[in-house]
Amino acid sequence: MTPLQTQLPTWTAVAPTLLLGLTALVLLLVDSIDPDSTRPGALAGIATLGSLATLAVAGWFLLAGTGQTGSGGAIELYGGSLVVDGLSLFFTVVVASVVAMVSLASYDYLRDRTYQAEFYSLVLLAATGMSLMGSSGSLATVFISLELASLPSYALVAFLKDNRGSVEAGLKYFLVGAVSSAVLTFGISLVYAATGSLLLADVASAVGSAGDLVGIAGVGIVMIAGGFAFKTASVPFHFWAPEAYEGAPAPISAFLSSASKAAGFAVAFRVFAVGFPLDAVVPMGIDWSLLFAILAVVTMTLGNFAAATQENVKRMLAYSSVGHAGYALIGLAALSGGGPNGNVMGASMAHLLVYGFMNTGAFLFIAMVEHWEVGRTFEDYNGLATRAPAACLAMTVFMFSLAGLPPFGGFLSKYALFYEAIQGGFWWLAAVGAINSALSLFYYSRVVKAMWIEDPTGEFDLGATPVGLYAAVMVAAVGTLLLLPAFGPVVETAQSAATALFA
Amino acid sequence: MVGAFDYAPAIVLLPFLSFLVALAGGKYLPKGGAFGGIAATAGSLVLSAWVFLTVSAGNAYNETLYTWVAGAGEETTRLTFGLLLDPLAAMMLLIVSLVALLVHVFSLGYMNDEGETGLPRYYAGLGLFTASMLGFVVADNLLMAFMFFELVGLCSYLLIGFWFRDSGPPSAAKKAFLVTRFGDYFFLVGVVAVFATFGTAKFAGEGAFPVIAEEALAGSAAEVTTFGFAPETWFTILGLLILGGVIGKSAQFPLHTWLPDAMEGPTPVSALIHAATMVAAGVYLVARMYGFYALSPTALGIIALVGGFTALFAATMGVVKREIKQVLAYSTISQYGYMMLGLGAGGYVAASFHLLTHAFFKALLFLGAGAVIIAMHHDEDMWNMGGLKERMPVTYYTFLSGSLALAGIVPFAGFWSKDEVLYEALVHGLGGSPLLLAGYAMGLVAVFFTGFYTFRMVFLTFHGEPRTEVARDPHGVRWNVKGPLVVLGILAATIGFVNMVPVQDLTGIHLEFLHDWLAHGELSALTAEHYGELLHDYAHYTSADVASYVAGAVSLALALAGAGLAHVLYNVPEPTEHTAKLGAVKDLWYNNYYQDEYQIWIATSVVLPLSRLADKFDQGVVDGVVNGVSSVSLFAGSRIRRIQTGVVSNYAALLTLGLTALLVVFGVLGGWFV
Amino acid sequence: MNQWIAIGALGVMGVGIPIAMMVVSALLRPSVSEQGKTVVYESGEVPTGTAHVQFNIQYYMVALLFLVFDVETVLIFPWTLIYRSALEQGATLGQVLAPMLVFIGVLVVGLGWAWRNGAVEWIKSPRASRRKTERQS
Amino acid sequence: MVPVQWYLLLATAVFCIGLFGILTRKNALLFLMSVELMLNAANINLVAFSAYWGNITGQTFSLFTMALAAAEVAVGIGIILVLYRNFDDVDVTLAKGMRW
Repeated sequence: MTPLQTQLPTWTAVAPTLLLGLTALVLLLVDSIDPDSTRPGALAGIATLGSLATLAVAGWFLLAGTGQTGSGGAIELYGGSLVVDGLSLFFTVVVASVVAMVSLASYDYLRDRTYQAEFYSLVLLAATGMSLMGSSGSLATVFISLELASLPSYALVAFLKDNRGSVEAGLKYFLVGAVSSAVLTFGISLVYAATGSLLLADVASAVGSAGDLVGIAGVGIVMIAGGFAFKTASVPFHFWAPEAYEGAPAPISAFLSSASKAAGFAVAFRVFAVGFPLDAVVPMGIDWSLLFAILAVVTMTLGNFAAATQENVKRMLAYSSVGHAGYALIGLAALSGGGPNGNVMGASMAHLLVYGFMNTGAFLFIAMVEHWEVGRTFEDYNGLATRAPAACLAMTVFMFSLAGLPPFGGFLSKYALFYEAIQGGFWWLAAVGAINSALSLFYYSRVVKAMWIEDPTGEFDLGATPVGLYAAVMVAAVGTLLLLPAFGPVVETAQSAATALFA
Repeated sequence: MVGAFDYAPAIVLLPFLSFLVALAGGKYLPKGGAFGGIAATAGSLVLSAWVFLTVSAGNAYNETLYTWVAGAGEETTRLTFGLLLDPLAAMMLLIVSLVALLVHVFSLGYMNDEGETGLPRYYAGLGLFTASMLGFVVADNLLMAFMFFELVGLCSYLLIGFWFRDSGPPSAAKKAFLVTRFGDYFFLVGVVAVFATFGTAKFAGEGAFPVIAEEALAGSAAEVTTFGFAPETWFTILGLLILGGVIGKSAQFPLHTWLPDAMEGPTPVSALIHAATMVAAGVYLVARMYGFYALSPTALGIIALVGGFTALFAATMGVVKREIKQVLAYSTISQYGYMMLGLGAGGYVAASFHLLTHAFFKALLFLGAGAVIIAMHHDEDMWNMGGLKERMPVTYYTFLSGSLALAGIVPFAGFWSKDEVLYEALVHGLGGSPLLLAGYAMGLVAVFFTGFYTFRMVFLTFHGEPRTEVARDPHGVRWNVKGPLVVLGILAATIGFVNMVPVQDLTGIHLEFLHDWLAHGELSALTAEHYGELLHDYAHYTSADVASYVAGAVSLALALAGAGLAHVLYNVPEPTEHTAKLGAVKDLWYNNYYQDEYQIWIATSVVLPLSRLADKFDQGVVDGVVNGVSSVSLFAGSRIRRIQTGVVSNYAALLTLGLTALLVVFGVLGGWFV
Repeated sequence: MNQWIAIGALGVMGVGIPIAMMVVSALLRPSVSEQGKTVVYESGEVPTGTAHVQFNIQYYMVALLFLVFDVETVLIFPWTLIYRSALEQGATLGQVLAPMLVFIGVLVVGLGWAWRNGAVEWIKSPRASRRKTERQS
Repeated sequence: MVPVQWYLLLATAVFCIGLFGILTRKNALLFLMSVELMLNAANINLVAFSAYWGNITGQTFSLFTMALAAAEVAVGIGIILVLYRNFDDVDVTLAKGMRW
């Protein structure tokens, strides 16, 4: 039987991305029709439905094999500028899941605030950009989609206009982001200078014969890596991350640290695997996998060490997010010409999916705590479990999963990642990762300890239960748990998608 | 056809089931769940007997039942559970399940009839203890053995500390746990090292680690990782690491200090610990992997010396003790010293034999002591007893049987086995291993002391005039105490007949059944025959020609001398303490050579200052590493986060610096601008 | 001789002469520090207030809208370049026109939103601002 | 015809000037201008090598860069506005409430 989606016109392959963009426009339209009334339910509903529809379509495509090796390989649009394959669909699924949870949770978070429609449409526009990042087949689309994801994010971080923290976070995010995008653009221009093309496939075939321009290509590649490091919050472009995640509204922190990071990795995976094949560039002296290995080690060490001494839970999570970027970087670092590259990268993709659930859940729990106005430090969390046991149980799941303890999704994904790194011969990366994981258990368990073991320092006045936030946190918790049994198919899909890149 | 081996897992599972039953429903069951335990151990005993018969028909079983960690690929290490049933294991199964059964029955009298509380906890502990030991016995690889070894340790902790509301038992339990755990650290390192070296930890079969080790020494192409050592050296190191666990568990010098304290536990538990489970585990482990130890003469020598020394050392301390159970405790240490001596001296069969006989007579002695303690209303001081012979004849005669066996008086069980251990040490010692002669000498002297303290105990307890009111009118004991005593009394008297080497030598009648039993088998790498070859080829043990009955006569004479001395001194109506005549030695012995004191002294005077010294650099010796790492991490973290100054211009600067550094490093490395 | 040397000379002169003049005047002029010199010169009038004057936010709104929509026309430019040749090579009108229409359509949605939200209303009616404050409170 | 390397040097110089501005300016608007300078350095490269390679990819891309730079400035000015409103200044170093 011919699968249905093969009978559709090829442009429909980008339907998930289009759906995200359309939802954003619909939200703007709804707000334009009657800008003076707020309908939090309707707006949150549209955003959630739109992202769920995206998730459904992307998931269907992914399961049906659209653009994957089984059914004719990647679908190219606009002369290869857009590519739809397993990798892009996989990351669209990640982004759409996160957006759905964030939209659901924002219903309560935004209840008494203005500019709700703008909030949701900015989120969805950013999500469109992130989804597009995974499909970018040309450095031009890479840049445009990256900016499409970044610009709304800057505005979203500074969304709380009267909150100095939010504004400061937005400013820092924006300024570092502006510098980083300039660096990325300059890097792209240098690669173009060396190869004469922006299409990844053409770049790949031309970069090997750059001749005298090897230096230009090398500088360009390192600068492009820098641009992606910004998006993934990796050293040395991570400086915005702790502040942005701490100052931003918590749902936005969830969105940025999960979806935006995943999208950054999506584009990095594709650009480096397709555009700068190791076989061609390493003999020239451009060993980008070594570059990422250094970044991975530094990033995970810095993130975890800095997280260990934080007092503010949200900031701790922010640093832990930097640490997780380091783990995911292994997917770009533990590569070698002819090695089991697809498996490593696939494990990293699977980790990012699991991370999307557990980290979003953790930040949404913070959003709930902010909603309750409990406080921000570990001490403020003391004894919270006596008042909100279900939510605290979910948070415990997230913490232990982030730390990589069995029996949660984070355990298997981290295990798979380290295992594949060892299989690829990069045992030292896995060792550094394992040491850092052990350290991370320290600060994650501090949260659990505060919630369950410590006595409350004061009375909690939690007020009414925020339904949307609660539901989103529970969805994330269930997702984190379900990804343990479902991890097998997930990692297989990811690995076959990644292997297709190296083919 | 379904044979005994298919039911073998049930041997372990039945007591475990009784543990679960007692734990879950003990409160609602009559006798606190005792009958469940009795039924389960009886079932295990029946199955063990069946396995025993099947094994004696020349079969063996060595199967992996469950793989719980399997690395991908063909050549990776697998962590498995499996069963290994060979003659040694079958024999041990029989011992353990029989003793456990009798202990359960005895507990009815010792615990239930005395109205103890917390019985479900007690029977649950016994069930788990039995199950762990049985699991340890049938383990087919070192890791599984280690896990059950630890479980055994845990159960002993729970049971020794059964009366946790008193002050003594919990601290004794803690001491037992910590001291054995100290040894187990070495064991654990050894297990990991074995995995790292051989990639497997199986005891027997194709690709078992003793086999690989043998091949490696023989120079055939077996792949082992020896971390830069010569294979001989490395195998010795491995053996000694594992020996660390053995010394802790089998209470050998210098880790024996926990065992006398463990007397704080209920007496049936002491019987179980000393006769069949915990302490036996150590010796059994050495016997189990004897094919590995036989490759290393150094390890064997150390085992023999430690064993001989412990035998003598503990026997001397037993001479002055006042409490009946203390005497027995030191006798246990001493007797396990003999077993180690036997193993070290190349007497695999002799040591196994002694393990067998000791299990029965020591269980007997403990249960007998338990009966006495019931009678004396839980007074354990022998100086408060006396004259119990007339008032509790069953206990007396069975106890006497056990004592004769312990002292090594012909023809009781202990004579045959102890004699054979000493004989092996003598012949191999004379055959060119002078180290073993030292062991032999110590063992021989210990025989004298053994005879003395055993009969001192017997005379003080049962003979003479009652010295207290309680001893004049002791509490009666019921069938559930007498039954096990009788069974064990008969066994203690007769079990030695399975292996009467001196008699065989004298008369020429074939009487060494245990030799035959252990010498052959389907798993040829696990037989005494094969061990003999290994000892000869690798440890270079040769036997001198000494008639076994001569050696036997010497040790018998010494034992009789000891017993006679005890008779002269203590078998009088009103015995007095002669220990004062020993002078300073008495204090020395009474205080166990100041073992605890010197270990505490070491802890306080040597380790503590050292720790304090180390503390200046770090936080302590063991914990300090952990704390140190974490505080260094936290310190590093508090420094690292200072990079995040909060000023965005600094971020831009650092970002630029980072990028520039990367560009420069990779530009230079890659030679981009050359 | 390189033909670009004249340009180079021009560059050198262009940079060098102002620098030289500044250096010379710095060396020659007497330096008398006086407070009056630092005051802003506003055609002889004494300045009042600070230079940081609060402008109406609408200035920025319009400026931003102009900036965005004006520069977006840059993106139409390459499209016009290939428009005719694409038609000549056989692409249908729909294929060529549709992307640009979609692009413009997206911009129109954004413009419509901005308009409806009062970004281009220069002076807010009292009613509108009252409504806005109600909404915010 | 100017050798293409000179354009590279020019672009690098402009890029470095922009970078220098970023590192030394505290004023957010000047910071933004410096970023624009860096983006335009990329544009110089793109246009120059578009001519060098004989395709118009680079030129087209430079148009995109400009458009996105404008959008970036639009968002940036918005953020700088709220910065001014909250901190009464456009000095980027004043916003350091969150650190470590």
